[in-house]
Amino acid sequence: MAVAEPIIPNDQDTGQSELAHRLARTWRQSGGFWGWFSNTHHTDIGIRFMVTAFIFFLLAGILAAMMRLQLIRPENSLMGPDLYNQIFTMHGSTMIFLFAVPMMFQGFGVYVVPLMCGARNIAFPRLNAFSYYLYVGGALVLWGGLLTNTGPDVGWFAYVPLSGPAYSPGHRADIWSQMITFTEVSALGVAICLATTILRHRAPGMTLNRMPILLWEKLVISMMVIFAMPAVMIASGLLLLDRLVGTHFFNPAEGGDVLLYQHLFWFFGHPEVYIIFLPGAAIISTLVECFSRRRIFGYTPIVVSVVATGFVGFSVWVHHMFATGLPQLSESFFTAASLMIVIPTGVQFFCWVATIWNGRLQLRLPMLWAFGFFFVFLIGGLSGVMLASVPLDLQVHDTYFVVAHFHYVLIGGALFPMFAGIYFWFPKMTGRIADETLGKWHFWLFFIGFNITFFTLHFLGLRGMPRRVYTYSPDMHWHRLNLLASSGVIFMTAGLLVFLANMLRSRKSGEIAGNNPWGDAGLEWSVSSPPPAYNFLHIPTVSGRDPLWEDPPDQPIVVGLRDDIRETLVTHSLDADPQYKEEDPGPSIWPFLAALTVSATFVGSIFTPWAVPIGAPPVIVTLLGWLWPRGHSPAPRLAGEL
Amino acid sequence: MSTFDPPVPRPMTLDVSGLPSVAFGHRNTTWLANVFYMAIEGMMFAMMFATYFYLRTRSTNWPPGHLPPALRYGIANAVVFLVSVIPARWVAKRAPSGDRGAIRKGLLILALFALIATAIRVFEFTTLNCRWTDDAYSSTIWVLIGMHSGHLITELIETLVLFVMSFTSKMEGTRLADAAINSDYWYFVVVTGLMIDVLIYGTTRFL
Amino acid sequence: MRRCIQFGFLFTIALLLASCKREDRTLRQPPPADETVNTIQISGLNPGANSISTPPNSNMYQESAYAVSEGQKLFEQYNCVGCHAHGGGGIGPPLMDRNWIYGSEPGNIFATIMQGRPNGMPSFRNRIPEYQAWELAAYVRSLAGLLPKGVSPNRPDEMNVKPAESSTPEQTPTGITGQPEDKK
Amino acid sequence: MKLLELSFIPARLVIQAMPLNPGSHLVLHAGAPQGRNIEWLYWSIFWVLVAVFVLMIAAFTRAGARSHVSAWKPLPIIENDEADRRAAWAVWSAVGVTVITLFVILVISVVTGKRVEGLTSKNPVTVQITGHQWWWEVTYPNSQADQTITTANEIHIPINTRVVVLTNSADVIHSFWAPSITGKRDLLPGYSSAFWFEVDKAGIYHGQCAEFCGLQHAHMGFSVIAEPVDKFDAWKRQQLKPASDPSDAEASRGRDVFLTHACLMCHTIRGTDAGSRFGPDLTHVASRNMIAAETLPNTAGALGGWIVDPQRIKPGTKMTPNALAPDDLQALIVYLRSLE
Repeated sequence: MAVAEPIIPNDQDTGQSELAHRLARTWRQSGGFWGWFSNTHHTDIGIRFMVTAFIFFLLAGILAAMMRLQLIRPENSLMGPDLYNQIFTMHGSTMIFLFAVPMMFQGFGVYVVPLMCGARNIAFPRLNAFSYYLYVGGALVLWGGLLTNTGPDVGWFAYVPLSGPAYSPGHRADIWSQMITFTEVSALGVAICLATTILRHRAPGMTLNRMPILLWEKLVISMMVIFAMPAVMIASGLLLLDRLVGTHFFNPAEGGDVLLYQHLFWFFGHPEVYIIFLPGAAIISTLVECFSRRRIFGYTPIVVSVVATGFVGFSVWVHHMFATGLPQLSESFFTAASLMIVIPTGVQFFCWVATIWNGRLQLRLPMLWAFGFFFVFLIGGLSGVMLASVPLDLQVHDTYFVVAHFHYVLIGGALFPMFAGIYFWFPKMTGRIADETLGKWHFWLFFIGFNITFFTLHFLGLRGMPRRVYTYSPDMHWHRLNLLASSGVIFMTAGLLVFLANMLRSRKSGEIAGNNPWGDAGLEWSVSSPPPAYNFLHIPTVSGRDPLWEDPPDQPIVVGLRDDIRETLVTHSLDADPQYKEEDPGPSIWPFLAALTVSATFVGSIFTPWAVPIGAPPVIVTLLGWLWPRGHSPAPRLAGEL
Repeated sequence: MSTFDPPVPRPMTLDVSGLPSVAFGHRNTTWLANVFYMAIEGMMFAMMFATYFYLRTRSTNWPPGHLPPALRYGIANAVVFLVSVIPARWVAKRAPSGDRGAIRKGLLILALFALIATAIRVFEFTTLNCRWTDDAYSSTIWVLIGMHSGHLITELIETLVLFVMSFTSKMEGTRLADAAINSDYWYFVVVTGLMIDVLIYGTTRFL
Repeated sequence: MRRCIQFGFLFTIALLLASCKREDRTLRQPPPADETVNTIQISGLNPGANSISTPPNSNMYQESAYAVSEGQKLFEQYNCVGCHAHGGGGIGPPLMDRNWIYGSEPGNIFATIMQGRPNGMPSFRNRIPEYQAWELAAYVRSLAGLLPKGVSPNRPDEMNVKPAESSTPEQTPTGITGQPEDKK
Repeated sequence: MKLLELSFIPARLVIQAMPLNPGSHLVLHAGAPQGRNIEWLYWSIFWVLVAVFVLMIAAFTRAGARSHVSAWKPLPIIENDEADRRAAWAVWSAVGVTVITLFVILVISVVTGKRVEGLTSKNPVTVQITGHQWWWEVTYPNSQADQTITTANEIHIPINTRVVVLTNSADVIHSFWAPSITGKRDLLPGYSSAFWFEVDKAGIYHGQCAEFCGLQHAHMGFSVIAEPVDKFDAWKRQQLKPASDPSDAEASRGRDVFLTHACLMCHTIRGTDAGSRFGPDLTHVASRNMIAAETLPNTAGALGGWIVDPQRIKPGTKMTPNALAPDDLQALIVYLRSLE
């Protein structure tokens, strides 16, 4: 490699130097139609995750609006129970499995994490691309189901026996179960990529102790995904077996058990809440630090809290099952655990207050959304304290009170931070800053509409309205509150339209951002916006938690990586010392083809068990194509290396 | 852009050109990914074990109205699993040397063991003394052993692919590390296989 | 990108075309069509391999997994199992085999249910509405594997007494003569 | 003036939206001791949480207000170790207060839970409730078969007497919930469980299925009718009798209609040939206030509409439509309404 030329730091990378040209050529993604499908760069895949997930958010939002329209008056005849049941199931499943996790965990994680680590690409980029296509496959299966009147109609947690073979004829519940397989394999794939990236591709010097909080949280979430998602795959897998090949796991007449399903599902289901919320908290920590113009207060307590949340999150699942009549001792234990998990979240809140208090708050648009998060999530968290108490939970469980609660938690914990994050990283993704005025309109319309709709639902729950009813009697006096709740939809819709307009407009004609429009500390802001295909001209090194704020001007940069092949640096998990150089496998169409064959096998297995043996050979062939080494001649190994 | 200090040239560098381009053992990223993968699969097995014991509490007799699975093939497979650790360990030890001939031999023996285990597994299915449609107990036994067979076949294919690769010049660098990681995965298959044997052949008799 | 959208569009169209009647759940049944009832009545007692033509509107029961599943529940609830067991037969003839004394077409089975048959099969006319007879007919056909697998019921939440209808192999229906039925 | 009036509208809407009809279907207007305990717990926790909410919002507002700067371009980074030390003290105090608050909530919640679930009695009224898609089978079991009462959807209980409810489900999971009495309990297929309650104010308490159970989950109501002991005993005596014989020709014709049409395929009327247990027991159907799982009032018109076209009212219900001749329908209604 040429070392004669002067070494240019990352923050001066204009893409003009010879090194930049060589790297750009080496790291180029192929163009054209098939090139689009063989792209493996994390920024592209991350944006695709986000855009796709947002499309499904809008679709599920349309379903929500339809439900609010149906409930606008008692005994409304807009739709019957058959359609309504499909719609609320689709709304819940889409929001959780096709929007919240793919957006908050996969989307933001895949885009931001490698940049924050100072890496050239995510670890296992092909697995990452495969995960994206598999997620799209699952989404198409679910929505294809709805379009063909095969939309699941058993609720987003599909309790047996209602979702079992005896009470859900046809393939509706199969579609739901198989969608779970798709999306969970996708999330697990990304979890492996992100955890490996965070542990092994951090810039030299970024010890665990100096890792940005966002990386800590992504690491914890990846671990939670790895340990929680298998439970739901087993739950939905056993359900599929019961439905398709006649096993008896959930058949009480043959020694099966209906509560087993609930245990398996909620063992995943509660950690899932934190898998959705922690990315939001990660974004908020990043924003609070940046817009308070000071280092985050309480780095260690926040990290410890996040790790604690990861652990305690696995010991509270039974609070979704209080109404099944468990022994009192276990009820008390799970009440205590559910209350305990408030503490780490409380610590994070207090640290954010302290950071703002002693900082200099610049209330730019992303920070406005962060304040929206504080308000909304706080209400959701506090009503969650009520739900941890067994007697109260027995009253409001499965009512609109719970619906209100988890919308405050999930919209507060995921959607508000998501908008904050989109406005924050929009300049990095597009090179332009999103319009602040439109953004404020978006915020206030959405915030007001959201509170009108969902605060009202608390009252409906206390007045005894169960969830998942397609209609109600005028004698129950629920109609005025329902009307009020439905009216908030107008504001939310308007807000979202403003957001879409803002995105489309600012992408083309927003203010030019430059490398670091917010003056943030993360490594992702040291490269151009949008980042080049190789991310960093030189892999940086860091000497503190907030690299761009505290690194001295002569902070070393890494040299010696080859620029004729896609070489990346692997560092030590704990102290981030350079360990060896690894080659990025580069773009490939095979992950897409593998996702196609796997999807075909999954879908086919709904209709016949023979799909598995028939589908296996193509899957193996595509996986071989993916993994078989090819391309350039073997890199010359250093003497004595082997 | 910059509202900040004017750019400063950075003369200091960290030269990594001398670092190796392949790592064995826990330093390898694929090794780490394999650990995560085993954690995922291990969780799946753990959930199935939990299912097994949970369903046990819902039944007074165990196995409910069946003979326990016949021991012969189970014990045979347990022995095969235990012995197969030797070639697996050998491949892992020899992989860093880059000695393709030795690796080829090791992988061939490992693949043979996997093949024998798969063949015995086919007979195991015939001596379970139940069908999956009989009751919840039978369903659990079948899914446990079926899940493990899936892993066994995956491992068999992976070993065969590496074996074929070891005839070509592709078997170098990071592929050598893959051969070693393949052995780690085989240990996982062995450990889960033995655990399932204890569940299927042991607890059905003593629980 | 444009081609992606085109692909997506084609995919959607293909899906919509592929959508079948399997998932239909007709909750408010259409009123009984008089003339079809009469046709069936006129044909009367009709043993042998002569199939009675099935009115087209009964296809909605043969093709809907929901209707067949309802038929499965009615089979239990109206105590058909009392004589026919779970298809294996007892006091009444088995329904899982290939022998159909009065024909295997939905119209034949409907007529059998509604009119009754000698040697013990009671008439359910006026006892059950027509649509339930069609649902029962559809379910009875699934017992012999005469319905598509996607429509036939899987295992019920009951004791396991026989393989699920969806895994019953399809058989060629024969009359009492042992000759394959001729279909109209 | 107009503006002022307009500003009242939201307030008026909220007030109108919550007409207080205590004792019917409200978590916060309980008519039973357990419900009142839970209500007390609710308000205790509620006010604690309101205090927390106010404090937190005040903290965020104050923090934002005092540190806010209106500069647009990113400002340089500041550090203030002295201020951070004070903040550390504040944060740890806040964590301490949180822990104490949570502990208090845990204690009052567990204590209330014990009080709510700890009801027992040697001499309770036993009610067996079986969930069906989509109605409730109510049985008062007795060791003597002829002393067992079977009814549907309306649960009569004496006031000031402990009631033990034995739960079961015939198909999918349902959840028994009368918010004005106490919390809900799932009815799980394969599990028989028991829970206790007691009502001390006479009245009709509405309840509803709270676990999604299929197409007609929305129309799966029930009511608990709490009445003084003597009235309850009178009701019990009446229920134990077989159905009264028709008193006039029309009712007699109605009975014939019942016994020659689809009705008897699903329903029981004790004292007649109709004995199927698939639908609700109709022996004393006229003594109930509502029909179709609390969906319709028990009037002649509603009954007729229900018999003729139940799928319009509850699409998917197991009740079949009955195309009866007008005279037959009329007679059937007269007969059913005579079954006091």
